[in-house]
Amino acid sequence: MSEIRATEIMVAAGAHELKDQETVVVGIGLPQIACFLAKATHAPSLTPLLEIGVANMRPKDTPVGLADSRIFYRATCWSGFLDVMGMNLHRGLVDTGFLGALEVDRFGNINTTLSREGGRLRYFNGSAGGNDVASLAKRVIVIMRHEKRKLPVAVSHLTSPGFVGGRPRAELGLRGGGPHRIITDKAVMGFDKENHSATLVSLHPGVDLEDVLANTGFPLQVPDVVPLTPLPTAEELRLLRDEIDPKSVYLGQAH
Amino acid sequence: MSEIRATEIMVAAGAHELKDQETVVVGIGLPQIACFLAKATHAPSLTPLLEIGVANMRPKDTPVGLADSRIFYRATCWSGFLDVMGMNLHRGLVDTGFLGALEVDRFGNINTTLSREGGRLRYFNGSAGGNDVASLAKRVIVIMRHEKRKLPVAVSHLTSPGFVGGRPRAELGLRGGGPHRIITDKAVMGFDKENHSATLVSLHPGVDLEDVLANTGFPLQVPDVVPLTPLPTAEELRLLRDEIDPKSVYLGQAH
Amino acid sequence: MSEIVATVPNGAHIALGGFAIARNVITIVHELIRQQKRDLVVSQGVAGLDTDLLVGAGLVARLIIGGGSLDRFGPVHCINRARETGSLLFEDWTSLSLCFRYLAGALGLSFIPIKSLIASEILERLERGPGAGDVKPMQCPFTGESYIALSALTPDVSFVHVQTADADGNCRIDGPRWENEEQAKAAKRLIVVAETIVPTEEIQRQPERTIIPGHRVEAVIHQPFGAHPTAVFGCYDYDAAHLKLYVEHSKRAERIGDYIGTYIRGTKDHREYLEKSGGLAHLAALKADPVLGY
Amino acid sequence: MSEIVATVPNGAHIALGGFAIARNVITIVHELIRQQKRDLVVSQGVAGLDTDLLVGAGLVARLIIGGGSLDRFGPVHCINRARETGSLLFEDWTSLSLCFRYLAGALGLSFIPIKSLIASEILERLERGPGAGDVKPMQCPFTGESYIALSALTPDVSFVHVQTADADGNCRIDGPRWENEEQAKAAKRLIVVAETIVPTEEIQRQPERTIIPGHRVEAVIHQPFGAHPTAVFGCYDYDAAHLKLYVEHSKRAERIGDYIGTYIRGTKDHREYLEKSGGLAHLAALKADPVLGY
Repeated sequence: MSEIRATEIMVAAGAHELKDQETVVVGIGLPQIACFLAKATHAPSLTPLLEIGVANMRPKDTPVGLADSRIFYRATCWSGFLDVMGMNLHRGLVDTGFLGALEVDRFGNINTTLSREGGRLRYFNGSAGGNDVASLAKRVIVIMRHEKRKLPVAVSHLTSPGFVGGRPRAELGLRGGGPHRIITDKAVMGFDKENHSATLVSLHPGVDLEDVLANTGFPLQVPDVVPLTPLPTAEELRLLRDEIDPKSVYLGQAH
Repeated sequence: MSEIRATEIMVAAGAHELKDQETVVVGIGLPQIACFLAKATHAPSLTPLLEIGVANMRPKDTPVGLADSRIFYRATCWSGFLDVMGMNLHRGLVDTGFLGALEVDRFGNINTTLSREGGRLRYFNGSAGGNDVASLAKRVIVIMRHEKRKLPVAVSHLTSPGFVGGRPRAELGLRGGGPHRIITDKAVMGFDKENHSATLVSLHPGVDLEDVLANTGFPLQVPDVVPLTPLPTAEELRLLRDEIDPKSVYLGQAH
Repeated sequence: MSEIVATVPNGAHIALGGFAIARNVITIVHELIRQQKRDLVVSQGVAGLDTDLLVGAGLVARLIIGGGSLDRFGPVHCINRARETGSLLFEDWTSLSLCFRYLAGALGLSFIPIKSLIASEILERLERGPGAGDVKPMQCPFTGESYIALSALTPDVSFVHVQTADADGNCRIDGPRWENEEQAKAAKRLIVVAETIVPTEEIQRQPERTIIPGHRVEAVIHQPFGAHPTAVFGCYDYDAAHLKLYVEHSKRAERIGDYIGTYIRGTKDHREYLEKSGGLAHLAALKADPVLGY
Repeated sequence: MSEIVATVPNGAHIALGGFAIARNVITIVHELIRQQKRDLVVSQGVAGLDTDLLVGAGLVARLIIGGGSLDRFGPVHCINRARETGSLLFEDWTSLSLCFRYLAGALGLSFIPIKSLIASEILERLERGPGAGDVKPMQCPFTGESYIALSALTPDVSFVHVQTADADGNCRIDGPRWENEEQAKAAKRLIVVAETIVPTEEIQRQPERTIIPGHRVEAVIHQPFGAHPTAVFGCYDYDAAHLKLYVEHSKRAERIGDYIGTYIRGTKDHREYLEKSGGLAHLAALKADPVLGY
């Protein structure tokens, strides 16, 4: 078996966060891959939902995006935003929202709208369902590449709220529980129960704490003991490589 | 051809009120028969809707009620309350609401909830969609038997609003245009543009004005010239008797 | 089945998916009566035999309905009698206002505005009855237009009878669906009774027909003729003889007990009930024509 | 077709039924460009090639969208560039908030409450931009819970691309439907483009699949491959080569005109456009596998 890639560690870490029986709204890419891995292993009764109106899809071919017919193959329900985002998410039934991001800050606020590079403003895709998921899911997991500029003290644009200003969610008027994990190619981060600031949960094997700190734009809380992120098992790797993303469309990328 | 029955005159008068292209929410019984007659003659593109979530049904067999599968045969859409009553009626797209009633008063208020006979209170079916239709349709037609106790000065229970207290609809806060016609086995009544009180529109052939006044519980306005209600044409009678209600399930009844 | 019904506590708010004489959850209603539940709150758009029976059997403390009818077989005598004698708390709504209240519940909104009810005695009675806390005049924050705000309705358990489901609870409903979808999705728990259980592969062939996705469903009960004597479009017609017999009993307070004794308390499950109601030969005659659906 | 598009006045609010690279109303968008409409207001849940083209062609004065993407083919360059240069009024919403605004419009409610947007910069920007009159904090009249009230969105014309319709406009949509139903039913006028026209008898065989009933539809345009180069589930896949070509052009302001000149202004109708885009042989290769649907 070839060397374990960072994306495989990320995806396995994401899968391990998901429990059986959960309802999960997933974005395209690594979130979706993590969700299928969980479903193929410890969470067979997990229900993945796509915002466009899909429940429990079992794609056979790798899709290029959320609007690609490949992603909703063998679903058990096709509906629309109103059912998935209204009657599940807004109803408070979504256990986990699983998102990507351009930037995430220390309070788990997410930017998917714009970047400011060298003073130049560039716009990206915006929220789509991201703000809704971040506002309403019981907990939110973000999966992204670990770079200093992508993990700033404060996001350039607060598209989707975390613990805004370090405040508790209820005080913000938000129903969902807010950010739970940021999973990167270097580490898994969580949020402090008291001050709601990002805190290190585990380091991926082979990654130094210094490396993480040097590549994190915000002050990261570090507990006394930092465990290692469990590596994907041989069976998980087999599933990922042979069944879930055999062409490495998502696993082959730097995310 | 046998003698024309009062129900046939009522149904034809109801059909004549409907225009082509209209969207009509119909109740079971004579309203539905009138609607099918209009559609088979001058209003082929009329769309009948049933509150339960049916558009454009073409029943073959006579149904016993709104929940009878016979009534939604050959429909072009099956949905639910939310589409028909929400996205059509509440949206303001229903041209005519066509209802039955236990009682209607001079301002077109409708009672379908209870009767007080000899001091004894008896409850009936309640509103179902009746209040919604009366509140929201652009105009409302009621079809019922002409009896003094069924046409009182004020209804025993105001289930569905007409021009409550003789007030204009907008002032009441109601979106729909309110009552337009009461069609009985003796006459067609309308509502005065100024005082919103019931006014005679036409007498059925062979019915005296005195008969109508004696059998109307509220003071009915009578114009100087009262025309006769047009009789159903031979073709209308043929359609009613041979195609729309061949077993006289509805036309055979006193309504 | 009886275990599932056993999980419904006395005093629970249950919502029923039937409409008049169509798709009533008769299996469930019978079992609730056999188990002698008490003080139920029942909500439904237009009540039929289902709720009339529950009221007739004395299980209901409070009714939240938009109307009630057995179509041309008669009125809902037990419900009307209970109103007349004041033996239960009664809230009289309308089809759309209840649908909107379920919709709000399904969407996780605590309220929804409506332009029905206004200037009616229905509203007046709600305002001075047990529904007083569920209606309130309000204005649109943008246009100033007046509305009646309705509170969300979120039943403890919704029961719905459908034609087709898979073992995971993915449900198809054929024919009109009245407020089934909103009512089912508004509930805290959802129990489905299905005429036919199909493999999930069949559901996957036409996922756009899944009205209720399986993850919303706590349990699926497979019960052919489970809505008898009411009709299930595409499966069987209403049983006119049985409905007449029911109305004969329901129209007198002293006779409804006989019906309940014979057909419900006197049978141990739905199979025995069907046997007593005429058995296979009788049921076969009710089977729907595949083209007509009735 | 061109006559129907001619009835859309300059300055109209149009809503498009596409999502990223699926079921875009390309036929309509091309014709709007050929007719050089001006000052359009465009609303859409998640914009794709359709709206990107309209912006690239300079037809749009104001955008009301929840997001935008060409999936992995790239971002919506023309839209993003227009935001960067400030050449149009831009309202950034979310999928659910726009869906709720359409839902309110479809239900004839002037407003609807939501628990998204709260504490975000999306809300802040809306409050100080052209959407300022469409969001307002409010409280539930029953629970006191804080919501953001959204105003109803009622487009002048909605356009939706569907797989199947009959001549009366009864529409089926296969696959997920995003906000199609609410958007279509919120509109004052509704125009449908269908891949296939079936007899009404076929609609009557499965009326539960009718998502939009015919009486809501002003016109049905029959146009096979009418969404090309985007995908129509069950009919054809997206045209990856064409999408790449589009993104090559759209990513530079100076090149998008070439694409529009060649494929839109340089063709007189959708048939000529399809011919220029590779013709029959090319299209045949995109046809969906009947089992997979792509």
